[in-house]
Amino acid sequence: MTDQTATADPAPIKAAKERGQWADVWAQFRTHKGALIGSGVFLTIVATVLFGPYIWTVDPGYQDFRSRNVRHILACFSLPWGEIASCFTSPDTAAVNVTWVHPLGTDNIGRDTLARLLFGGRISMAVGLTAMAIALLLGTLIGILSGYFRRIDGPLMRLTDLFLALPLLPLLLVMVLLFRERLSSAFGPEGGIFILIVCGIGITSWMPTARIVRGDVLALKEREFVLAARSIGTRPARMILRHVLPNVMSPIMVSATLGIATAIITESALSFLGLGFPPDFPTWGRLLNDGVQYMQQYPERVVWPGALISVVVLSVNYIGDGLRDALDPRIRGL
Amino acid sequence: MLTFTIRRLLTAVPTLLFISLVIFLLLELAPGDPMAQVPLTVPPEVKQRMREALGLGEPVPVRFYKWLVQMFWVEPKVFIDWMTRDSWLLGWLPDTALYGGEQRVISWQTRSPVMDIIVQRLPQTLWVVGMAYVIGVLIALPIGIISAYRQYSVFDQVGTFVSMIGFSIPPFFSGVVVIVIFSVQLGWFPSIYDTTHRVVDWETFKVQISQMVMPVMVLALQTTAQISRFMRASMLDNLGQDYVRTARAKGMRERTVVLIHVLRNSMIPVVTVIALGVPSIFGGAIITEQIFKVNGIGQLFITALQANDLPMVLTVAFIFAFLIVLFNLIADVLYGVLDPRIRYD
Amino acid sequence: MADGAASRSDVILDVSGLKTVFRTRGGEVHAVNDVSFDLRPGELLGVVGESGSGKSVTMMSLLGLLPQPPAEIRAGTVMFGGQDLLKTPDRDLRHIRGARIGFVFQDPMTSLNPVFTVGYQLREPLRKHMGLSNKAAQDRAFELLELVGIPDARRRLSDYPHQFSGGMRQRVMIAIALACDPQILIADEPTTALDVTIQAQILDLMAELRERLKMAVIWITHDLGVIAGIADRVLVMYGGQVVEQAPVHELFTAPKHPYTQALLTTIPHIRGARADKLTVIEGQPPILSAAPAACSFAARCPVAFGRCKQENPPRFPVAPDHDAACFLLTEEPAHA
Amino acid sequence: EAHEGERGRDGQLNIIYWQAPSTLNPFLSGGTKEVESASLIIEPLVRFNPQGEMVAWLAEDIPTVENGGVAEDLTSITWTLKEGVQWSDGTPLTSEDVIFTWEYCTHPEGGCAQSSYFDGVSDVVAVDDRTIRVEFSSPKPFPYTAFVGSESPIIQKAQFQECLGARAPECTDANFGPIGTGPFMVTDFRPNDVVTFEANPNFREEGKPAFASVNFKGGGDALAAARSVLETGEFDYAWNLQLAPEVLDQLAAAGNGQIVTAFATSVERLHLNQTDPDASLGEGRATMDHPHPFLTDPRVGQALSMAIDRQLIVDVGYGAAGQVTCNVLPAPEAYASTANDACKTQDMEGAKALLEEAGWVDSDGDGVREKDGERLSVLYQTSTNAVRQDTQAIIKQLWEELGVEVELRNIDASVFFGGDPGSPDTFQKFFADIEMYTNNFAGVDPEAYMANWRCSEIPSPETQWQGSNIQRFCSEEYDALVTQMSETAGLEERAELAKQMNDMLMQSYSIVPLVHRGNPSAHANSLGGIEMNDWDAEIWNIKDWYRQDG
Amino acid sequence: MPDGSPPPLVSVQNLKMHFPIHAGLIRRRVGEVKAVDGVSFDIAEGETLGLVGESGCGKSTCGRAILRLYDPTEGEIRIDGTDIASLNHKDLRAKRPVMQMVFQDPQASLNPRMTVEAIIAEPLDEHTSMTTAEKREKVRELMDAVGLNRAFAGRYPHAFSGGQRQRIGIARALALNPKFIVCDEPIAALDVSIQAQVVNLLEDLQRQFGLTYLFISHDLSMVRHIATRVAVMYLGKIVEIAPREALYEAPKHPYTQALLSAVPEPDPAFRTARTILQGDVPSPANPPQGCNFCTRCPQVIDICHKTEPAMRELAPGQFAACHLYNETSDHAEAPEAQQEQLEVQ
Ligand SMILES: Nc1ncnc2c1ncn2[C@@H]1O[C@H](COP(=O)(O)OP(=O)(O)OP(=O)(O)O)[C@@H](O)[C@H]1O
Ligand SMILES: Nc1ncnc2c1ncn2[C@@H]1O[C@H](COP(=O)(O)OP(=O)(O)OP(=O)(O)O)[C@@H](O)[C@H]1O
Ligand SMILES: [Mg+2]
Ligand SMILES: [Mg+2]
Repeated sequence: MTDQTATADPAPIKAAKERGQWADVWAQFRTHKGALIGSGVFLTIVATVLFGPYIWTVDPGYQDFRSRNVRHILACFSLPWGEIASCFTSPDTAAVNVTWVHPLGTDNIGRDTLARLLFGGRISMAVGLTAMAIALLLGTLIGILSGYFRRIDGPLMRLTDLFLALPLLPLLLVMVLLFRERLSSAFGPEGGIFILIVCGIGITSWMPTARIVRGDVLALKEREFVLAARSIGTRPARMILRHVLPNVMSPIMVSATLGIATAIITESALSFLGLGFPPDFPTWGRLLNDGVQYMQQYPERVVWPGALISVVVLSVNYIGDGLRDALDPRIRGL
Repeated sequence: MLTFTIRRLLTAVPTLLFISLVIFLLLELAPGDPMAQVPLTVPPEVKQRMREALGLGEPVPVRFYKWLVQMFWVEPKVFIDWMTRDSWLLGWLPDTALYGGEQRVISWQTRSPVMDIIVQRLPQTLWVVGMAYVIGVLIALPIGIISAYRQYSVFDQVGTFVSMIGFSIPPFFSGVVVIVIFSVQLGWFPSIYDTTHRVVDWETFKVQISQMVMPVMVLALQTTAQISRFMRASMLDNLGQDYVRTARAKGMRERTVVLIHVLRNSMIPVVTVIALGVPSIFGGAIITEQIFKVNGIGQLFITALQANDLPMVLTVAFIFAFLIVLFNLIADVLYGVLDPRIRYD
Repeated sequence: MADGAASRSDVILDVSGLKTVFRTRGGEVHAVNDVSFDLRPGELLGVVGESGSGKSVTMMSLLGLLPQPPAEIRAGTVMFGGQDLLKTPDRDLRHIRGARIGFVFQDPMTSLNPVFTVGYQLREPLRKHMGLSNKAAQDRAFELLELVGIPDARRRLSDYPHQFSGGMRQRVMIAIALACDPQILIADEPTTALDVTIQAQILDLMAELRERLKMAVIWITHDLGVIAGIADRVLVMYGGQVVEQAPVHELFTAPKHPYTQALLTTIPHIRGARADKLTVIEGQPPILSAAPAACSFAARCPVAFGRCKQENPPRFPVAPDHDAACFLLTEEPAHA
Repeated sequence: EAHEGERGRDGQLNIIYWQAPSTLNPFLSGGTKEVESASLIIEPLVRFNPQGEMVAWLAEDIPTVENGGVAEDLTSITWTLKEGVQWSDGTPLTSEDVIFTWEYCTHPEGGCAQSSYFDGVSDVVAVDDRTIRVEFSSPKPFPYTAFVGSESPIIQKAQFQECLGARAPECTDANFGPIGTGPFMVTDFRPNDVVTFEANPNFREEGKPAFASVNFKGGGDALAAARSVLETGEFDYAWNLQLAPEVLDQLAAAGNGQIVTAFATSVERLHLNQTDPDASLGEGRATMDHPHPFLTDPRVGQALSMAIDRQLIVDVGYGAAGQVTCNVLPAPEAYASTANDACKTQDMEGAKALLEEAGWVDSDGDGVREKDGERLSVLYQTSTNAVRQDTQAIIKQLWEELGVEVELRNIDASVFFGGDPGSPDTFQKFFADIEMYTNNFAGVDPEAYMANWRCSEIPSPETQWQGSNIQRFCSEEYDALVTQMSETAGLEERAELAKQMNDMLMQSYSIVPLVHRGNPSAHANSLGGIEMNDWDAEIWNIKDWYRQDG
Repeated sequence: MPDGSPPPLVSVQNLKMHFPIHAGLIRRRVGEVKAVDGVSFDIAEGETLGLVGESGCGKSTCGRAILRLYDPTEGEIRIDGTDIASLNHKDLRAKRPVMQMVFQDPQASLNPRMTVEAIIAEPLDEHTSMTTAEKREKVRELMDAVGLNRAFAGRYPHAFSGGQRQRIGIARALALNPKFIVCDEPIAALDVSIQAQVVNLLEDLQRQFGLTYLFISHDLSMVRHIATRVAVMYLGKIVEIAPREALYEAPKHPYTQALLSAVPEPDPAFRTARTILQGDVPSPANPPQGCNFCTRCPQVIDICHKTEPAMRELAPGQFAACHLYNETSDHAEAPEAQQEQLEVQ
């Protein structure tokens, strides 16, 4: 292997090097265009769902019975040329059912789509991120333990087989049965359900991460720097945290990307089956699910939530790419 | 490797027994009642009698034991009988007639042997879900290879974009979209899958293809998205390796270099992923089957779950667990076949 | 410029003005800067130089083996058999690589494909370039393995690279490079990974093959002992440039470039008096972030003077086949 | 319009039942889908027509006291089979088959889903080959239950005689392919997937059925089923299309087919728990020992009812498949009370006034009324179903306007309607203040249905939470009326009693009816002869269906 | 070494490190790789013992076993008076500061995701309770000591040249002021001028801190430069051990002779005839009978194929195991006797 001394060599020591590790990571991250756009989009969405409801103060649960099934305002463009302008200025008289009161339209019982999207975003993002975090935590933990400690490898991998084989639905039903009451009384009905759902999704989706991480750890364990760490008497806990974990970040990052998408979609399937949030609680998955039957008449009801889910997943994917590069000192250094 | 395989197979037996026990207890613990779908007009005492007729009155260990006996003793006998009687493979052997009319695993919903129904569902599951998987893999591999070979090209960027979208759109949405477009608007394909359709000649084959196109498309999108990502990452890892340069220095064509030298090395993780996806073919695709009315094993499983048909759910889940354990093993073995460096110890 | 080398008819490879640059996120790396040399039939040309001085990159540039991007060949010609390899399309280059020019890479551990048998990898060029049948290729592969001294060669053909020890792998690489009886063999540090006894075996093999096949060899190494033992002529590289070229005995007896001189003092000896402390070359190698505007060794050179820091010296001839890129050779230093 | 010709002239009929039958033996399942699909094959003595009137089917005529078919003392009824009816295998239908059917369904180990149709039957005897006498243990004022309607069809003794009791499940071939007297017979049955039928060559009516075969497909969902009939025209008939009205309208606009709805006795209603579901009560939760803190006050229930805009619920969730109703017993016509119709129009102001009057005022200004420290706050649960969730949302908003705090919950149907005593979420346990679902009764006689609300029917831990008096309504007066009805024979008096009971329930406001639900189905314009029916199998007259120019 | 001197810092007695080879269904032990097979030597305080031998002869294994990075199969290792081989994990950890290791591959032995500062501070984190500021200061001092610019503390290993990386490894080894350092081919991966830098550094440090080294290498010229005594290993055994001058001037064992003759010599003045070894290196799993070197020895005699030669002192401090130096044909000297001989040196 070539020793690349020339480029790496440090004749003039740049002041930048003294800024510390995180500044470096950020500097590298900034050079990844996809990651930059991705995080911009992601932060915008987060900010919108966090603060949007304070600006667009319509209650997402409020049903405006007089204006059910209102189209989104852009539906004006479906009109003949001459009527488009007047449709925007005075929507009440237009040939399509639009109004500025509900710029993105309403659903079949008159709830404001914009408000529901904003509010639903909070839940979906929270569920997606938390469930992903739980799955990652579990997966990484089990993967590392079974890769690192040979003795528990077999049992842990069989446990993984077991979880892969468990049918999700009965498992969730059992969880709801066992814990809903207790959690509801401790955290309120919504908080309780949130914890249940997030744990349910997390508990049933850690297995791929565990397998991938284990594979990497098995290889990593044989690397010489691990032996070197052993030669100075490093304890297993610190060994894992310092030497193993940082070096398996990249597959974990990929799992994170896919995990968010899976969690958001699983949540929608759960509410669809009645295991999810209370019915008047919008989430993107549920909006998409509810909207499917209206797809032909009111395509916006699926387009908005569908696009938002995809955009979140895409942006997380690009952020993950950028972060992976940025966290790798080798790439960062160049 | 053989000893490794045998050892793994031996440990698989207790694993599977344990898994089936856990699934059984889980289903036992889950709320729900096989009588839930019986109309409310049927009086409760009648429902109670119906439950007893299903054997629900017996204690839990007895029921698990009975299931074990039926599953591992009675059903194999039926299977062997069938093999020696009707199958083309061993049909020439004398009929073994092992099965003496013992109780088989009986579905609560249909009151018929669970295995018969599963066997009945297999063809369409394999045709649609299996085909989708095969096609998904076949598309994913070249996409992954090209995007890695031309990293950051337009092709690669578009590939990333499409596969991430494909991954984030649930089939309950994409399925309806293709139905609306191709069945309703264009009228090209039927929206409902005919499971009784038999392929006997070219015409019926065309019909079969046309009814498979949409479900296969929707399912393949997901497979493609996932596997092409893995393929790309793995190819990228290998394209920079020194042996690639060696192959070029030997004067090999680019095609040989990429498709023989790099591909075989890159296949190792991809094959694992592919092999681990195979059990899900047999498990069916719950939502997609539902949307296209394919009524394969996925639909069987979900209807059984909804009807709390415990023997059916348990058996399907067990078969699924069996396949997972089996294909995990196959993946490990394949790993060794592909990469001679891998040792089993 | 190597004086009049191109005009000589007994030159089989003539490299002139080669410039290779890597584009990276941190800017450009000028790995090879205006490198020129030639190679004569049957000759063994040794290449030495510090790690990172551009030895490997130069050789890979010749045959278009660098991934482009990030690499980019900015200038130069590589004349071989009447054509410029740098302008030859990839399709035609393929008939030269492996067939007429063999290449042994620096790292035998990773240069063999781990998932194919050694036999397969040996047969590949034979089938492609010599059009041998599988059977014939198998026989030839067997001969080649015997040739590089691998015992029980017939059986080992069906072994995988990981079943070979490091030294054996290196020998397999050499066998592959020699498979089609090339006119030129480029060997990039082929013995670095080996211990001395095995290295000795390979050196003997090389000598024998050159004799037999009349093959020209370029041998890259940082082990001056090896160079002294087998080379006819030596190129010394520093900072992406050739700083000295000399016949082997002249190099050891009368090195002209200060870097070469410094290099020779750093080696410990197995015989003779044991130095109390090894000599080192003080300072750091240059950063190749731009084409050199001055002598790249100036910063570490004990005898550098004003001009060295302003101009990049060309190679001045000092004797037949001997030149060096140092201003000391043209004028006396202006300072005391 | 007469449409005649030879049997099987119209080729194949494609029917989609998105919930597919799991067996073709309705005695083993009891599910609507199984009963409906089996109705193509096996038939009862009498069917109900769309008006809810009895039509002699395998019986020659309808026995009455007048024509001597029913004994004066109401303890027996005598049926005569039509002449010349044959099973599809060519053997004649005889009294023995009818008697066997009774034996089959009442076998104690058989778990027959329809055994309640034989309640009170002490014996079934063959008078001769075509005459059967059903004897009751006590006088039966309404004797038309056994062998009447699609849920009580007659099966062939020769086929099922080995399948009695515990051996019922072993007869897979018989359960999957019963031999019947109906217009079609099974050629292939795949549980939960598809059934193929072909015309019964021995069917008793000349030139019927018009279709040679039926493809009876299952799977998917209501939307897909509707689309396949109304939009793509792949199917001729689709069942149970509970879809949002605007979706159905839009599909119908494609012009391929039309939607038909039939109404029987299904009512979507709210049950107001009369017992306290508070979890802190532990064992005593939702039992009669702990009356509900406020729902036992009829004024609260009435206010809740008045605040609901039923028409809006119909418009949003049901469209043509629903009608506003104020009765739990909305049909048949003769039984429907008109005493409670005031609820059909929403009266929010009245509702508020009523609550004020009852002492429920919002004293702390949080929008929720309270009285004696008790907040007017309810947990409102139902099964998971898009329409129900919309209804929940609407009602929640209306009640909140009224000053009632509402928490919604939806539960998976298989748990909600399942009788698992281990689950807290069954509708019978009713660990909530209000729950919503639909109930109805089979046939046309409400006697058994109205008996649901006797005190003795209240679910409790002692009965393993079994019982049909879900809201725990208890009134001696009501129980007395139930007894009285079981002894009254005259149809008019019976109707009067039923109305009285209905009104009593309504005025207790323990049940708040919302929507009288119909059953929407769709058929292609090219399909003729359809008489949509909710009193019997909705495809009860499939023998008369035919292909027309559509 | 004269009698009466203080006990050696490191004393290795009959060290064996066998890696088991498992096979068969029940993973029976079918054999073992005898990577180190009965090695004994002492190292006095402040001394450098060079350990040379060809690739795969067990040098690294030996070094690692001495530090208990492997659990030795047999033998006794005393460092600074403690028997390392039998310590439990806790005591071993406490003992680590005394003995440290510099690894063969400087790139591989540094965690690519840790900064230089973190790497050097790691032993301090583990074994001391210094404050962050103290650690920081200590790391800077160490960097000064090994000649690394303090400004590089925040950099990652990849940003250094090979020689600088090796210095990081050395700084890490020095952090806890050890008495004994195993240097496993610290220069093999480096080019000449950098090799010189590293070796000079090691020598400077030895002088400064009075360190004791076990210096593993296959570069005989470099060993000659740095070591005070040299041990030559072949196939898991030490074949010759002698003071530097004696070994290089008068090598006794034929393998040592072959090794020395094979070293390419740049200076034409010193060129000599080379002994080229023929034949293949035997596998350590299946060493030949008799003398391990008998398959390749140019001076092999009959007895070599039958009996294992014993270690004997041939000159003051110079021990070799070779039948050529048998005074008589009687070569049945007990191995224990030789070890005693070795101890009293
Ligand atoms: N892909 C690349 N991207 C950027 N820089 C590169 C790349 N490959 C090589 N280099 C740089 O080019 C220069 C020359 O490298 P080269 O491999 O030719 O050195 P070398 O003389 O062969 O060294 P060694 O003796 O260590 O093999 C080095 O500075 C190296 O860092
Ligand atoms: N973990 C292990 N399991 C089995 N065999 C091993 C293991 N580690 C080393 N070996 C074997 O032990 C022998 C000695 O290996 P070691 O690494 O000590 O050699 P070395 O003398 O350091 O060689 P090099 O000069 O190449 O570093 C080799 O044959 C090697 O294959
Ligand atoms: Mg190189
Ligand atoms: Mg080593």
